[in-house]
Amino acid sequence: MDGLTAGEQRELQSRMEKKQMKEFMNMYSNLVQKCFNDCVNSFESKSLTSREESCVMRCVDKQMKSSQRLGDRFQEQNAAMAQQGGLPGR
Amino acid sequence: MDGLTAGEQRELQSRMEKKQMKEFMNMYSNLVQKCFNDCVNSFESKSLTSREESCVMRCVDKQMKSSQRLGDRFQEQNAAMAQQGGLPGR
Amino acid sequence: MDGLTAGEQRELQSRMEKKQMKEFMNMYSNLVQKCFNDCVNSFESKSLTSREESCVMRCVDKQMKSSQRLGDRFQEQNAAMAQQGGLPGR
Amino acid sequence: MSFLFGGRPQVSSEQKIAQAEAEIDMVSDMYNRLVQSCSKKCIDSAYREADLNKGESVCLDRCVAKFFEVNVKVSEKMQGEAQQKQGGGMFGM
Amino acid sequence: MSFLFGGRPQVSSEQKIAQAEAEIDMVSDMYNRLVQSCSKKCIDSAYREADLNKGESVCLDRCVAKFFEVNVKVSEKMQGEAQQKQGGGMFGM
Amino acid sequence: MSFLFGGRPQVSSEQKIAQAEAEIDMVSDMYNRLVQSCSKKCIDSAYREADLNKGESVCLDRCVAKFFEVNVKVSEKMQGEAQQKQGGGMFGM
Repeated sequence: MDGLTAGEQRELQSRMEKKQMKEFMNMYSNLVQKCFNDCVNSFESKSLTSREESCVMRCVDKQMKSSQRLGDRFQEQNAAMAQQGGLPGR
Repeated sequence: MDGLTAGEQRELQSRMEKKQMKEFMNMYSNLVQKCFNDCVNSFESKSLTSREESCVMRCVDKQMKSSQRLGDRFQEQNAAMAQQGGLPGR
Repeated sequence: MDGLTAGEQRELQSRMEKKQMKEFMNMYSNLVQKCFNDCVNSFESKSLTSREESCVMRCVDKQMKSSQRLGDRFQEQNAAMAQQGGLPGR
Repeated sequence: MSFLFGGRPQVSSEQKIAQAEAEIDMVSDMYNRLVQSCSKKCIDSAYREADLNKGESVCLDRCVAKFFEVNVKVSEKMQGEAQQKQGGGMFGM
Repeated sequence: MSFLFGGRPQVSSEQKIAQAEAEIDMVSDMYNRLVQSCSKKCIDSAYREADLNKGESVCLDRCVAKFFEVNVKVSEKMQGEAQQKQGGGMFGM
Repeated sequence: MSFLFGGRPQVSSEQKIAQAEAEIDMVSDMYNRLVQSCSKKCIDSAYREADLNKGESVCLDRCVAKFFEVNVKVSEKMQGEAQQKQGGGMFGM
Protein backbone atom coordinates (compact mmCIF):
# COMPACT_ATOMS: atom_id res chain seq x y z
CA MET A 1 0.00 0.00 0.00
CA ASP A 2 3.09 2.20 0.03
CA GLY A 3 3.59 4.67 -2.76
CA LEU A 4 -0.01 5.67 -3.36
CA THR A 5 -0.82 9.36 -3.76
CA ALA A 6 -3.48 10.95 -1.53
CA GLY A 7 -6.03 10.73 -4.33
CA GLU A 8 -5.28 7.08 -4.92
CA GLN A 9 -5.55 6.39 -1.19
CA ARG A 10 -8.99 8.04 -1.16
CA GLU A 11 -10.21 5.88 -4.05
CA LEU A 12 -8.84 2.78 -2.34
CA GLN A 13 -10.53 3.84 0.90
CA SER A 14 -13.90 4.11 -0.81
CA ARG A 15 -13.56 0.66 -2.35
CA MET A 16 -12.56 -0.72 1.05
CA GLU A 17 -15.79 0.54 2.61
CA LYS A 18 -17.85 -1.47 0.14
CA LYS A 19 -15.71 -4.50 0.89
CA GLN A 20 -16.17 -4.10 4.64
CA MET A 21 -19.94 -4.24 4.26
CA LYS A 22 -19.58 -7.43 2.25
CA GLU A 23 -17.16 -8.90 4.79
CA PHE A 24 -19.56 -8.14 7.60
CA MET A 25 -22.48 -9.76 5.82
CA ASN A 26 -20.34 -12.77 5.06
CA MET A 27 -19.34 -13.17 8.71
CA TYR A 28 -22.97 -12.84 9.75
CA SER A 29 -24.05 -15.55 7.32
CA ASN A 30 -21.19 -17.80 8.37
CA LEU A 31 -22.28 -17.42 11.97
CA VAL A 32 -25.90 -18.33 11.19
CA GLN A 33 -24.86 -21.34 9.14
CA LYS A 34 -22.20 -22.61 11.54
CA CYS A 35 -24.42 -22.35 14.63
CA PHE A 36 -27.32 -23.92 12.75
CA ASN A 37 -25.14 -26.80 11.56
CA ASP A 38 -23.59 -27.41 14.98
CA CYS A 39 -26.71 -26.97 17.14
CA VAL A 40 -29.74 -28.10 15.14
CA ASN A 41 -29.94 -31.81 14.50
CA SER A 42 -33.47 -32.92 15.23
CA PHE A 43 -36.36 -32.36 12.88
CA GLU A 44 -39.22 -33.72 14.98
CA SER A 45 -40.90 -30.34 15.01
CA LYS A 46 -40.65 -27.07 13.12
CA SER A 47 -39.58 -24.96 16.10
CA LEU A 48 -36.24 -24.92 17.84
CA THR A 49 -36.18 -26.94 21.07
CA SER A 50 -35.07 -24.94 24.10
CA ARG A 51 -31.90 -27.00 24.12
CA GLU A 52 -31.16 -26.08 20.50
CA GLU A 53 -31.96 -22.44 21.14
CA SER A 54 -29.58 -22.11 24.05
CA CYS A 55 -26.90 -23.96 22.08
CA VAL A 56 -27.31 -21.39 19.29
CA MET A 57 -27.00 -18.50 21.78
CA ARG A 58 -23.80 -19.88 23.30
CA CYS A 59 -22.48 -20.68 19.84
CA VAL A 60 -22.92 -17.08 18.66
CA ASP A 61 -21.22 -15.79 21.80
CA LYS A 62 -18.32 -18.18 21.61
CA GLN A 63 -17.77 -17.83 17.88
CA MET A 64 -17.73 -14.04 18.11
CA LYS A 65 -15.24 -14.11 20.96
CA SER A 66 -13.19 -16.56 18.97
CA SER A 67 -13.20 -14.35 15.84
CA GLN A 68 -12.25 -11.37 17.97
CA ARG A 69 -9.34 -13.19 19.55
CA LEU A 70 -8.19 -14.59 16.22
CA GLY A 71 -8.43 -11.10 14.70
CA ASP A 72 -6.28 -9.62 17.50
CA ARG A 73 -3.59 -12.28 17.10
CA PHE A 74 -3.77 -12.03 13.32
CA GLN A 75 -3.11 -8.31 13.42
CA GLU A 76 -0.21 -8.75 15.84
CA GLN A 77 1.38 -11.36 13.61
CA ASN A 78 0.82 -9.23 10.53
CA ALA A 79 2.41 -6.23 12.23
CA ALA A 80 5.37 -8.30 13.42
CA MET A 81 5.85 -9.66 9.93
CA ALA A 82 5.68 -6.22 8.33
CA GLN A 83 8.43 -5.06 10.71
CA GLN A 84 10.63 -7.96 9.64
CA GLY A 85 10.09 -6.77 6.08
CA GLY A 86 7.10 -8.84 5.04
CA LEU A 87 7.05 -12.43 3.95
CA PRO A 88 10.50 -13.57 2.83
CA GLY A 89 11.43 -12.19 -0.55
CA ARG A 90 9.78 -8.81 -0.41
CA MET B 1 -36.13 -2.37 -2.40
CA ASP B 2 -38.77 0.22 -1.55
CA GLY B 3 -38.19 3.82 -2.53
CA LEU B 4 -36.44 3.26 -5.86
CA THR B 5 -37.54 5.32 -8.84
CA ALA B 6 -38.58 3.55 -12.04
CA GLY B 7 -35.17 4.26 -13.58
CA GLU B 8 -33.37 2.87 -10.58
CA GLN B 9 -35.57 -0.23 -10.64
CA ARG B 10 -34.66 -0.78 -14.29
CA GLU B 11 -30.92 -0.55 -13.56
CA LEU B 12 -31.33 -2.95 -10.62
CA GLN B 13 -33.32 -5.33 -12.85
CA SER B 14 -30.55 -5.43 -15.41
CA ARG B 15 -27.93 -6.21 -12.76
CA MET B 16 -30.20 -8.93 -11.39
CA GLU B 17 -30.33 -10.67 -14.76
CA LYS B 18 -26.57 -11.03 -14.81
CA LYS B 19 -26.68 -12.38 -11.27
CA GLN B 20 -29.34 -14.94 -12.17
CA MET B 21 -27.12 -16.37 -14.88
CA LYS B 22 -24.30 -16.69 -12.36
CA GLU B 23 -26.59 -18.25 -9.77
CA PHE B 24 -27.81 -20.79 -12.29
CA MET B 25 -24.27 -21.74 -13.29
CA ASN B 26 -23.34 -22.05 -9.65
CA MET B 27 -26.27 -24.37 -8.92
CA TYR B 28 -25.36 -26.46 -11.94
CA SER B 29 -21.75 -26.82 -10.79
CA ASN B 30 -22.85 -27.60 -7.24
CA LEU B 31 -25.07 -30.36 -8.59
CA VAL B 32 -22.27 -31.91 -10.64
CA GLN B 33 -19.85 -31.78 -7.72
CA LYS B 34 -22.29 -33.02 -5.09
CA CYS B 35 -23.53 -35.96 -7.17
CA PHE B 36 -19.97 -36.83 -8.18
CA ASN B 37 -18.81 -36.75 -4.55
CA ASP B 38 -21.74 -38.78 -3.25
CA CYS B 39 -21.96 -41.38 -6.05
CA VAL B 40 -18.47 -41.97 -7.43
CA ASN B 41 -16.10 -43.75 -5.09
CA SER B 42 -14.34 -46.41 -7.07
CA PHE B 43 -11.47 -45.73 -9.43
CA GLU B 44 -10.90 -49.20 -10.84
CA SER B 45 -11.72 -48.01 -14.34
CA LYS B 46 -12.07 -44.70 -16.13
CA SER B 47 -15.77 -45.09 -16.96
CA LEU B 48 -18.71 -44.81 -14.60
CA THR B 49 -20.08 -48.17 -13.50
CA SER B 50 -23.78 -48.64 -14.20
CA ARG B 51 -24.37 -48.47 -10.48
CA GLU B 52 -22.60 -45.11 -10.25
CA GLU B 53 -24.42 -43.79 -13.28
CA SER B 54 -27.86 -44.58 -11.94
CA CYS B 55 -26.89 -43.12 -8.57
CA VAL B 56 -25.92 -39.89 -10.34
CA MET B 57 -29.24 -39.79 -12.20
CA ARG B 58 -31.27 -40.27 -9.02
CA CYS B 59 -29.05 -37.76 -7.22
CA VAL B 60 -29.72 -35.06 -9.82
CA ASP B 61 -33.44 -35.74 -9.66
CA LYS B 62 -33.60 -35.72 -5.90
CA GLN B 63 -31.37 -32.70 -5.42
CA MET B 64 -33.39 -30.66 -7.91
CA LYS B 65 -36.65 -31.60 -6.21
CA SER B 66 -35.07 -30.75 -2.90
CA SER B 67 -33.88 -27.31 -4.10
CA GLN B 68 -37.32 -26.64 -5.52
CA ARG B 69 -39.04 -27.53 -2.26
CA LEU B 70 -36.54 -25.52 -0.21
CA GLY B 71 -37.03 -22.57 -2.55
CA ASP B 72 -40.83 -22.72 -2.14
CA ARG B 73 -40.60 -22.82 1.66
CA PHE B 74 -37.91 -20.14 1.68
CA GLN B 75 -40.13 -17.76 -0.29
CA GLU B 76 -43.11 -18.44 1.98
CA GLN B 77 -41.03 -17.71 5.06
CA ASN B 78 -39.58 -14.60 3.49
CA ALA B 79 -43.05 -13.35 2.57
CA ALA B 80 -44.39 -14.08 6.06
CA MET B 81 -41.46 -12.26 7.60
CA ALA B 82 -41.90 -9.23 5.34
CA GLN B 83 -45.55 -9.02 6.46
CA GLN B 84 -44.47 -9.01 10.10
CA GLY B 85 -42.23 -6.11 9.22
CA GLY B 86 -38.99 -7.88 8.44
CA LEU B 87 -36.43 -9.20 10.83
CA PRO B 88 -36.81 -7.59 14.26
CA GLY B 89 -35.58 -4.05 14.29
CA ARG B 90 -36.44 -2.91 10.80
CA MET C 1 -15.13 -17.66 -27.74
CA ASP C 2 -15.71 -17.92 -31.47
CA GLY C 3 -17.02 -14.91 -33.34
CA LEU C 4 -15.24 -12.19 -31.40
CA THR C 5 -13.52 -9.39 -33.30
CA ALA C 6 -9.84 -8.66 -32.66
CA GLY C 7 -10.79 -5.72 -30.44
CA GLU C 8 -13.19 -7.83 -28.43
CA GLN C 9 -10.55 -10.53 -28.04
CA ARG C 10 -8.11 -7.93 -26.71
CA GLU C 11 -10.62 -6.70 -24.13
CA LEU C 12 -11.35 -10.28 -23.10
CA GLN C 13 -7.62 -10.97 -22.87
CA SER C 14 -7.11 -8.07 -20.50
CA ARG C 15 -9.94 -9.23 -18.24
CA MET C 16 -8.48 -12.73 -18.26
CA GLU C 17 -5.16 -11.45 -16.95
CA LYS C 18 -6.86 -10.02 -13.89
CA LYS C 19 -8.68 -13.29 -13.38
CA GLN C 20 -5.46 -15.29 -13.63
CA MET C 21 -3.94 -13.28 -10.82
CA LYS C 22 -7.01 -13.99 -8.68
CA GLU C 23 -6.94 -17.66 -9.60
CA PHE C 24 -3.30 -17.91 -8.63
CA MET C 25 -3.90 -16.24 -5.27
CA ASN C 26 -6.82 -18.55 -4.66
CA MET C 27 -4.74 -21.64 -5.39
CA TYR C 28 -2.03 -20.36 -3.10
CA SER C 29 -4.49 -19.82 -0.25
CA ASN C 30 -6.09 -23.20 -0.83
CA LEU C 31 -2.68 -24.79 -0.60
CA VAL C 32 -1.86 -23.06 2.70
CA GLN C 33 -5.21 -23.97 4.20
CA LYS C 34 -5.28 -27.57 2.97
CA CYS C 35 -1.75 -28.36 4.13
CA PHE C 36 -2.38 -26.63 7.46
CA ASN C 37 -5.60 -28.59 7.97
CA ASP C 38 -4.08 -31.93 7.01
CA CYS C 39 -0.71 -31.58 8.76
CA VAL C 40 -1.18 -29.46 11.89
CA ASN C 41 -3.17 -31.09 14.63
CA SER C 42 -1.34 -30.49 17.87
CA PHE C 43 -1.40 -27.24 19.76
CA GLU C 44 1.01 -28.02 22.58
CA SER C 45 3.34 -25.26 21.45
CA LYS C 46 3.20 -22.26 19.15
CA SER C 47 5.82 -23.51 16.70
CA LEU C 48 5.48 -26.24 14.13
CA THR C 49 6.99 -29.56 15.23
CA SER C 50 9.59 -30.93 12.81
CA ARG C 51 7.12 -33.66 11.96
CA GLU C 52 4.42 -31.11 11.07
CA GLU C 53 6.87 -29.04 9.07
CA SER C 54 8.02 -31.91 6.92
CA CYS C 55 4.40 -32.98 6.43
CA VAL C 56 3.63 -29.47 5.16
CA MET C 57 6.57 -29.56 2.75
CA ARG C 58 5.53 -32.92 1.29
CA CYS C 59 1.92 -31.76 1.18
CA VAL C 60 2.80 -28.69 -0.91
CA ASP C 61 4.89 -30.81 -3.27
CA LYS C 62 2.27 -33.48 -3.69
CA GLN C 63 -0.66 -31.10 -4.02
CA MET C 64 1.14 -29.08 -6.70
CA LYS C 65 2.00 -32.20 -8.65
CA SER C 66 -1.58 -33.32 -8.28
CA SER C 67 -2.97 -29.98 -9.56
CA GLN C 68 -0.56 -30.12 -12.47
CA ARG C 69 -1.62 -33.62 -13.42
CA LEU C 70 -5.30 -32.80 -13.02
CA GLY C 71 -4.80 -29.69 -15.15
CA ASP C 72 -3.15 -31.70 -17.93
CA ARG C 73 -5.92 -34.29 -17.98
CA PHE C 74 -8.58 -31.58 -17.74
CA GLN C 75 -7.23 -29.82 -20.81
CA GLU C 76 -7.03 -33.09 -22.76
CA GLN C 77 -10.64 -33.89 -21.93
CA ASN C 78 -11.74 -30.37 -22.77
CA ALA C 79 -9.96 -30.54 -26.13
CA ALA C 80 -11.43 -33.94 -26.91
CA MET C 81 -14.88 -32.68 -26.03
CA ALA C 82 -14.50 -29.56 -28.18
CA GLN C 83 -13.60 -31.81 -31.13
CA GLN C 84 -16.76 -33.85 -30.62
CA GLY C 85 -18.67 -30.58 -30.78
CA GLY C 86 -18.84 -29.62 -27.15
CA LEU C 87 -21.16 -30.98 -24.52
CA PRO C 88 -24.20 -32.61 -26.14
CA GLY C 89 -26.62 -30.05 -27.54
CA ARG C 90 -24.25 -27.31 -28.65
CA MET D 1 -31.34 -9.20 7.77
CA SER D 2 -32.61 -5.70 7.35
CA PHE D 3 -30.95 -4.36 10.48
CA LEU D 4 -27.74 -4.51 8.53
CA PHE D 5 -29.02 -2.03 6.01
CA GLY D 6 -31.07 0.43 7.99
CA GLY D 7 -28.23 2.53 9.32
CA ARG D 8 -27.06 5.39 7.17
CA PRO D 9 -29.14 7.92 5.27
CA GLN D 10 -28.91 7.16 1.56
CA VAL D 11 -28.18 9.85 -0.97
CA SER D 12 -27.34 9.08 -4.56
CA SER D 13 -29.07 6.77 -7.01
CA GLU D 14 -26.00 4.56 -7.16
CA GLN D 15 -26.04 4.16 -3.39
CA LYS D 16 -29.73 3.23 -3.33
CA ILE D 17 -29.22 0.66 -6.05
CA ALA D 18 -26.11 -0.70 -4.37
CA GLN D 19 -28.03 -1.13 -1.12
CA ALA D 20 -30.91 -2.95 -2.82
CA GLU D 21 -28.34 -5.11 -4.59
CA ALA D 22 -26.60 -5.91 -1.30
CA GLU D 23 -29.90 -6.91 0.28
CA ILE D 24 -30.70 -9.23 -2.64
CA ASP D 25 -27.19 -10.71 -2.53
CA MET D 26 -27.66 -11.43 1.17
CA VAL D 27 -30.98 -13.20 0.64
CA SER D 28 -29.55 -15.22 -2.23
CA ASP D 29 -26.48 -16.16 -0.17
CA MET D 30 -28.75 -17.26 2.70
CA TYR D 31 -30.77 -19.42 0.30
CA ASN D 32 -27.62 -21.11 -0.98
CA ARG D 33 -26.44 -21.82 2.54
CA LEU D 34 -29.85 -23.17 3.50
CA VAL D 35 -29.84 -25.52 0.50
CA GLN D 36 -26.38 -26.74 1.50
CA SER D 37 -27.23 -27.27 5.17
CA CYS D 38 -30.71 -28.73 4.75
CA SER D 39 -29.74 -31.10 1.91
CA LYS D 40 -26.97 -32.43 4.10
CA LYS D 41 -29.20 -32.86 7.13
CA CYS D 42 -32.27 -34.29 5.37
CA ILE D 43 -31.30 -36.12 2.17
CA ASP D 44 -29.90 -39.65 2.36
CA SER D 45 -26.75 -39.57 0.22
CA ALA D 46 -27.25 -43.16 -0.96
CA TYR D 47 -29.97 -41.91 -3.36
CA ARG D 48 -31.94 -45.15 -3.38
CA GLU D 49 -34.84 -43.39 -5.10
CA ALA D 50 -35.21 -40.37 -7.37
CA ASP D 51 -38.19 -38.89 -5.50
CA LEU D 52 -38.20 -37.22 -2.12
CA ASN D 53 -39.79 -39.63 0.34
CA LYS D 54 -42.21 -38.51 3.04
CA GLY D 55 -39.54 -38.29 5.75
CA GLU D 56 -37.19 -36.22 3.61
CA SER D 57 -39.97 -33.83 2.56
CA VAL D 58 -41.09 -33.19 6.12
CA CYS D 59 -37.48 -32.81 7.24
CA LEU D 60 -36.81 -30.20 4.52
CA ASP D 61 -39.88 -28.16 5.52
CA ARG D 62 -38.92 -28.14 9.19
CA CYS D 63 -35.32 -27.44 8.31
CA VAL D 64 -36.29 -24.20 6.54
CA ALA D 65 -38.42 -23.11 9.51
CA LYS D 66 -35.60 -23.80 11.96
CA PHE D 67 -33.00 -22.13 9.78
CA PHE D 68 -35.12 -18.97 9.72
CA GLU D 69 -35.61 -19.14 13.47
CA VAL D 70 -31.85 -19.34 13.98
CA ASN D 71 -31.41 -16.40 11.61
CA VAL D 72 -33.85 -14.33 13.67
CA LYS D 73 -32.21 -15.30 16.98
CA VAL D 74 -28.73 -14.44 15.74
CA SER D 75 -29.94 -11.15 14.29
CA GLU D 76 -31.69 -10.17 17.57
CA LYS D 77 -28.64 -11.10 19.58
CA MET D 78 -26.25 -9.11 17.43
CA GLN D 79 -28.53 -6.09 17.36
CA GLY D 80 -28.72 -6.15 21.14
CA GLU D 81 -24.96 -6.25 21.41
CA ALA D 82 -24.49 -3.57 18.76
CA GLN D 83 -26.76 -1.26 20.78
CA GLN D 84 -24.80 -1.94 23.96
CA LYS D 85 -21.49 -1.20 22.36
CA GLN D 86 -22.76 1.66 20.17
CA GLY D 87 -20.41 2.15 17.32
CA GLY D 88 -17.65 -0.17 18.43
CA GLY D 89 -16.51 -2.70 15.88
CA MET D 90 -18.17 -6.05 16.44
CA PHE D 91 -15.40 -8.25 15.08
CA GLY D 92 -11.72 -8.48 15.46
CA MET D 93 -11.12 -6.98 12.06
CA MET E 1 -21.66 -26.62 -20.50
CA SER E 2 -22.37 -24.83 -23.72
CA PHE E 3 -26.11 -25.48 -23.60
CA LEU E 4 -26.20 -22.83 -20.93
CA PHE E 5 -24.90 -20.23 -23.33
CA GLY E 6 -26.50 -21.07 -26.64
CA GLY E 7 -29.89 -19.51 -25.96
CA ARG E 8 -30.32 -15.86 -26.78
CA PRO E 9 -29.13 -13.99 -29.85
CA GLN E 10 -26.22 -11.75 -28.86
CA VAL E 11 -26.06 -8.15 -29.89
CA SER E 12 -23.51 -5.76 -28.45
CA SER E 13 -19.77 -6.18 -28.06
CA GLU E 14 -20.14 -6.03 -24.29
CA GLN E 15 -22.63 -8.89 -24.34
CA LYS E 16 -20.39 -11.04 -26.53
CA ILE E 17 -17.44 -10.45 -24.23
CA ALA E 18 -19.55 -11.07 -21.13
CA GLN E 19 -20.72 -14.38 -22.57
CA ALA E 20 -17.18 -15.49 -23.40
CA GLU E 21 -16.15 -14.43 -19.91
CA ALA E 22 -18.99 -16.41 -18.32
CA GLU E 23 -17.99 -19.49 -20.29
CA ILE E 24 -14.37 -19.17 -19.13
CA ASP E 25 -15.49 -18.60 -15.53
CA MET E 26 -17.55 -21.76 -15.70
CA VAL E 27 -14.65 -23.86 -17.01
CA SER E 28 -12.33 -22.44 -14.39
CA ASP E 29 -14.88 -23.07 -11.62
CA MET E 30 -15.26 -26.66 -12.81
CA TYR E 31 -11.49 -27.13 -12.74
CA ASN E 32 -11.34 -25.85 -9.17
CA ARG E 33 -14.11 -28.19 -8.07
CA LEU E 34 -12.44 -31.11 -9.83
CA VAL E 35 -9.15 -30.38 -8.04
CA GLN E 36 -11.00 -30.28 -4.73
CA SER E 37 -12.94 -33.51 -5.30
CA CYS E 38 -10.20 -35.56 -6.94
CA SER E 39 -7.51 -34.55 -4.42
CA LYS E 40 -9.81 -35.63 -1.63
CA LYS E 41 -10.66 -38.95 -3.26
CA CYS E 42 -7.18 -39.87 -4.51
CA ILE E 43 -4.49 -38.31 -2.32
CA ASP E 44 -3.62 -39.84 1.03
CA SER E 45 -3.68 -36.95 3.50
CA ALA E 46 -0.85 -38.44 5.57
CA TYR E 47 1.62 -37.24 2.90
CA ARG E 48 4.20 -39.94 3.56
CA GLU E 49 6.02 -39.01 0.36
CA ALA E 50 6.39 -35.86 -1.74
CA ASP E 51 5.79 -37.59 -5.07
CA LEU E 52 2.57 -38.96 -6.44
CA ASN E 53 2.78 -42.73 -6.25
CA LYS E 54 1.47 -45.01 -9.00
CA GLY E 55 -1.88 -45.60 -7.34
CA GLU E 56 -2.51 -41.91 -6.79
CA SER E 57 -1.55 -41.01 -10.37
CA VAL E 58 -3.86 -43.59 -11.90
CA CYS E 59 -6.64 -42.58 -9.52
CA LEU E 60 -6.31 -38.90 -10.53
CA ASP E 61 -6.47 -39.72 -14.25
CA ARG E 62 -9.59 -41.85 -13.83
CA CYS E 63 -11.10 -39.28 -11.51
CA VAL E 64 -10.91 -36.61 -14.23
CA ALA E 65 -12.51 -38.94 -16.77
CA LYS E 66 -15.34 -39.83 -14.39
CA PHE E 67 -15.89 -36.21 -13.38
CA PHE E 68 -16.31 -35.27 -17.04
CA GLU E 69 -18.68 -38.17 -17.58
CA VAL E 70 -20.82 -37.00 -14.66
CA ASN E 71 -20.77 -33.47 -16.08
CA VAL E 72 -22.04 -34.77 -19.44
CA LYS E 73 -24.76 -36.90 -17.82
CA VAL E 74 -26.00 -34.02 -15.68
CA SER E 75 -25.96 -31.65 -18.63
CA GLU E 76 -27.90 -34.10 -20.84
CA LYS E 77 -30.46 -34.71 -18.12
CA MET E 78 -31.04 -31.02 -17.45
CA GLN E 79 -31.33 -30.22 -21.15
CA GLY E 80 -33.91 -32.97 -21.54
CA GLU E 81 -35.94 -31.58 -18.68
CA ALA E 82 -35.59 -28.00 -19.87
CA GLN E 83 -37.03 -29.05 -23.26
CA GLN E 84 -39.96 -30.80 -21.58
CA LYS E 85 -40.82 -27.82 -19.44
CA GLN E 86 -40.04 -25.18 -22.12
CA GLY E 87 -39.43 -21.92 -20.41
CA GLY E 88 -40.49 -22.84 -16.91
CA GLY E 89 -37.96 -22.05 -14.21
CA MET E 90 -35.94 -25.09 -13.29
CA PHE E 91 -35.29 -24.21 -9.68
CA GLY E 92 -37.30 -23.00 -6.79
CA MET E 93 -35.87 -19.53 -7.07
CA MET F 1 2.35 -12.98 0.44
CA SER F 2 4.17 -10.07 -1.07
CA PHE F 3 6.23 -12.15 -3.48
CA LEU F 4 3.06 -12.47 -5.48
CA PHE F 5 2.87 -8.75 -6.03
CA GLY F 6 6.44 -7.62 -6.51
CA GLY F 7 6.86 -8.68 -10.11
CA ARG F 8 5.88 -6.15 -12.72
CA PRO F 9 6.63 -2.43 -12.82
CA GLN F 10 3.42 -0.53 -12.10
CA VAL F 11 2.29 2.33 -14.28
CA SER F 12 -1.18 3.81 -14.03
CA SER F 13 -3.11 4.91 -10.97
CA GLU F 14 -5.71 2.24 -11.62
CA GLN F 15 -3.03 -0.45 -11.62
CA LYS F 16 -1.54 0.77 -8.36
CA ILE F 17 -4.95 0.81 -6.70
CA ALA F 18 -5.81 -2.59 -8.14
CA GLN F 19 -2.60 -4.02 -6.72
CA ALA F 20 -3.24 -2.57 -3.27
CA GLU F 21 -6.76 -3.91 -3.46
CA ALA F 22 -5.52 -7.37 -4.43
CA GLU F 23 -3.11 -7.36 -1.49
CA ILE F 24 -5.90 -6.42 0.93
CA ASP F 25 -8.20 -9.05 -0.56
CA MET F 26 -5.50 -11.65 -0.03
CA VAL F 27 -5.01 -10.70 3.63
CA SER F 28 -8.74 -10.70 4.24
CA ASP F 29 -9.13 -14.07 2.52
CA MET F 30 -6.32 -15.49 4.69
CA TYR F 31 -8.05 -14.19 7.81
CA ASN F 32 -11.31 -15.85 6.81
CA ARG F 33 -9.57 -19.16 6.18
CA LEU F 34 -7.73 -18.90 9.48
CA VAL F 35 -11.00 -18.31 11.34
CA GLN F 36 -12.51 -21.34 9.63
CA SER F 37 -9.56 -23.64 10.31
CA CYS F 38 -8.77 -22.52 13.86
CA SER F 39 -12.41 -22.51 15.02
CA LYS F 40 -12.73 -26.05 13.77
CA LYS F 41 -9.52 -27.22 15.42
CA CYS F 42 -9.92 -25.39 18.76
CA ILE F 43 -13.60 -24.83 19.59
CA ASP F 44 -15.69 -27.66 20.98
CA SER F 45 -18.84 -27.72 18.85
CA ALA F 46 -21.02 -28.79 21.79
CA TYR F 47 -20.93 -25.19 23.07
CA ARG F 48 -21.37 -26.08 26.73
CA GLU F 49 -20.43 -22.55 27.74
CA ALA F 50 -20.63 -19.13 26.10
CA ASP F 51 -17.10 -18.08 27.05
CA LEU F 52 -13.84 -19.31 25.65
CA ASN F 53 -12.25 -21.54 28.24
CA LYS F 54 -8.53 -21.51 29.00
CA GLY F 55 -7.76 -24.45 26.72
CA GLU F 56 -9.62 -22.98 23.78
CA SER F 57 -7.98 -19.56 24.19
CA VAL F 58 -4.47 -21.00 24.26
CA CYS F 59 -5.27 -23.25 21.33
CA LEU F 60 -6.52 -20.28 19.26
CA ASP F 61 -3.35 -18.26 19.96
CA ARG F 62 -1.07 -21.12 18.98
CA CYS F 63 -3.23 -21.89 15.98
CA VAL F 64 -2.68 -18.38 14.58
CA ALA F 65 1.09 -18.67 15.12
CA LYS F 66 1.21 -22.04 13.39
CA PHE F 67 -1.00 -20.89 10.53
CA PHE F 68 1.38 -17.99 9.87
CA GLU F 69 4.36 -20.32 10.04
CA VAL F 70 2.77 -22.60 7.43
CA ASN F 71 2.05 -19.55 5.27
CA VAL F 72 5.73 -18.52 5.43
CA LYS F 73 6.96 -22.05 4.66
CA VAL F 74 4.65 -22.42 1.67
CA SER F 75 5.60 -18.99 0.39
CA GLU F 76 9.35 -19.72 0.69
CA LYS F 77 8.95 -23.04 -1.03
CA MET F 78 6.99 -21.64 -3.95
CA GLN F 79 9.39 -18.73 -4.39
CA GLY F 80 12.28 -21.14 -4.52
CA GLU F 81 10.57 -23.21 -7.19
CA ALA F 82 9.49 -20.16 -9.16
CA GLN F 83 13.13 -19.04 -9.30
CA GLN F 84 14.25 -22.45 -10.51
CA LYS F 85 11.69 -22.60 -13.27
CA GLN F 86 11.90 -18.89 -14.20
CA GLY F 87 8.79 -17.89 -15.99
CA GLY F 88 7.26 -21.30 -16.51
CA GLY F 89 3.67 -21.69 -15.34
CA MET F 90 3.54 -23.24 -11.91
CA PHE F 91 0.17 -24.95 -12.24
CA GLY F 92 -1.55 -27.09 -14.78
CA MET F 93 -3.76 -24.23 -15.90
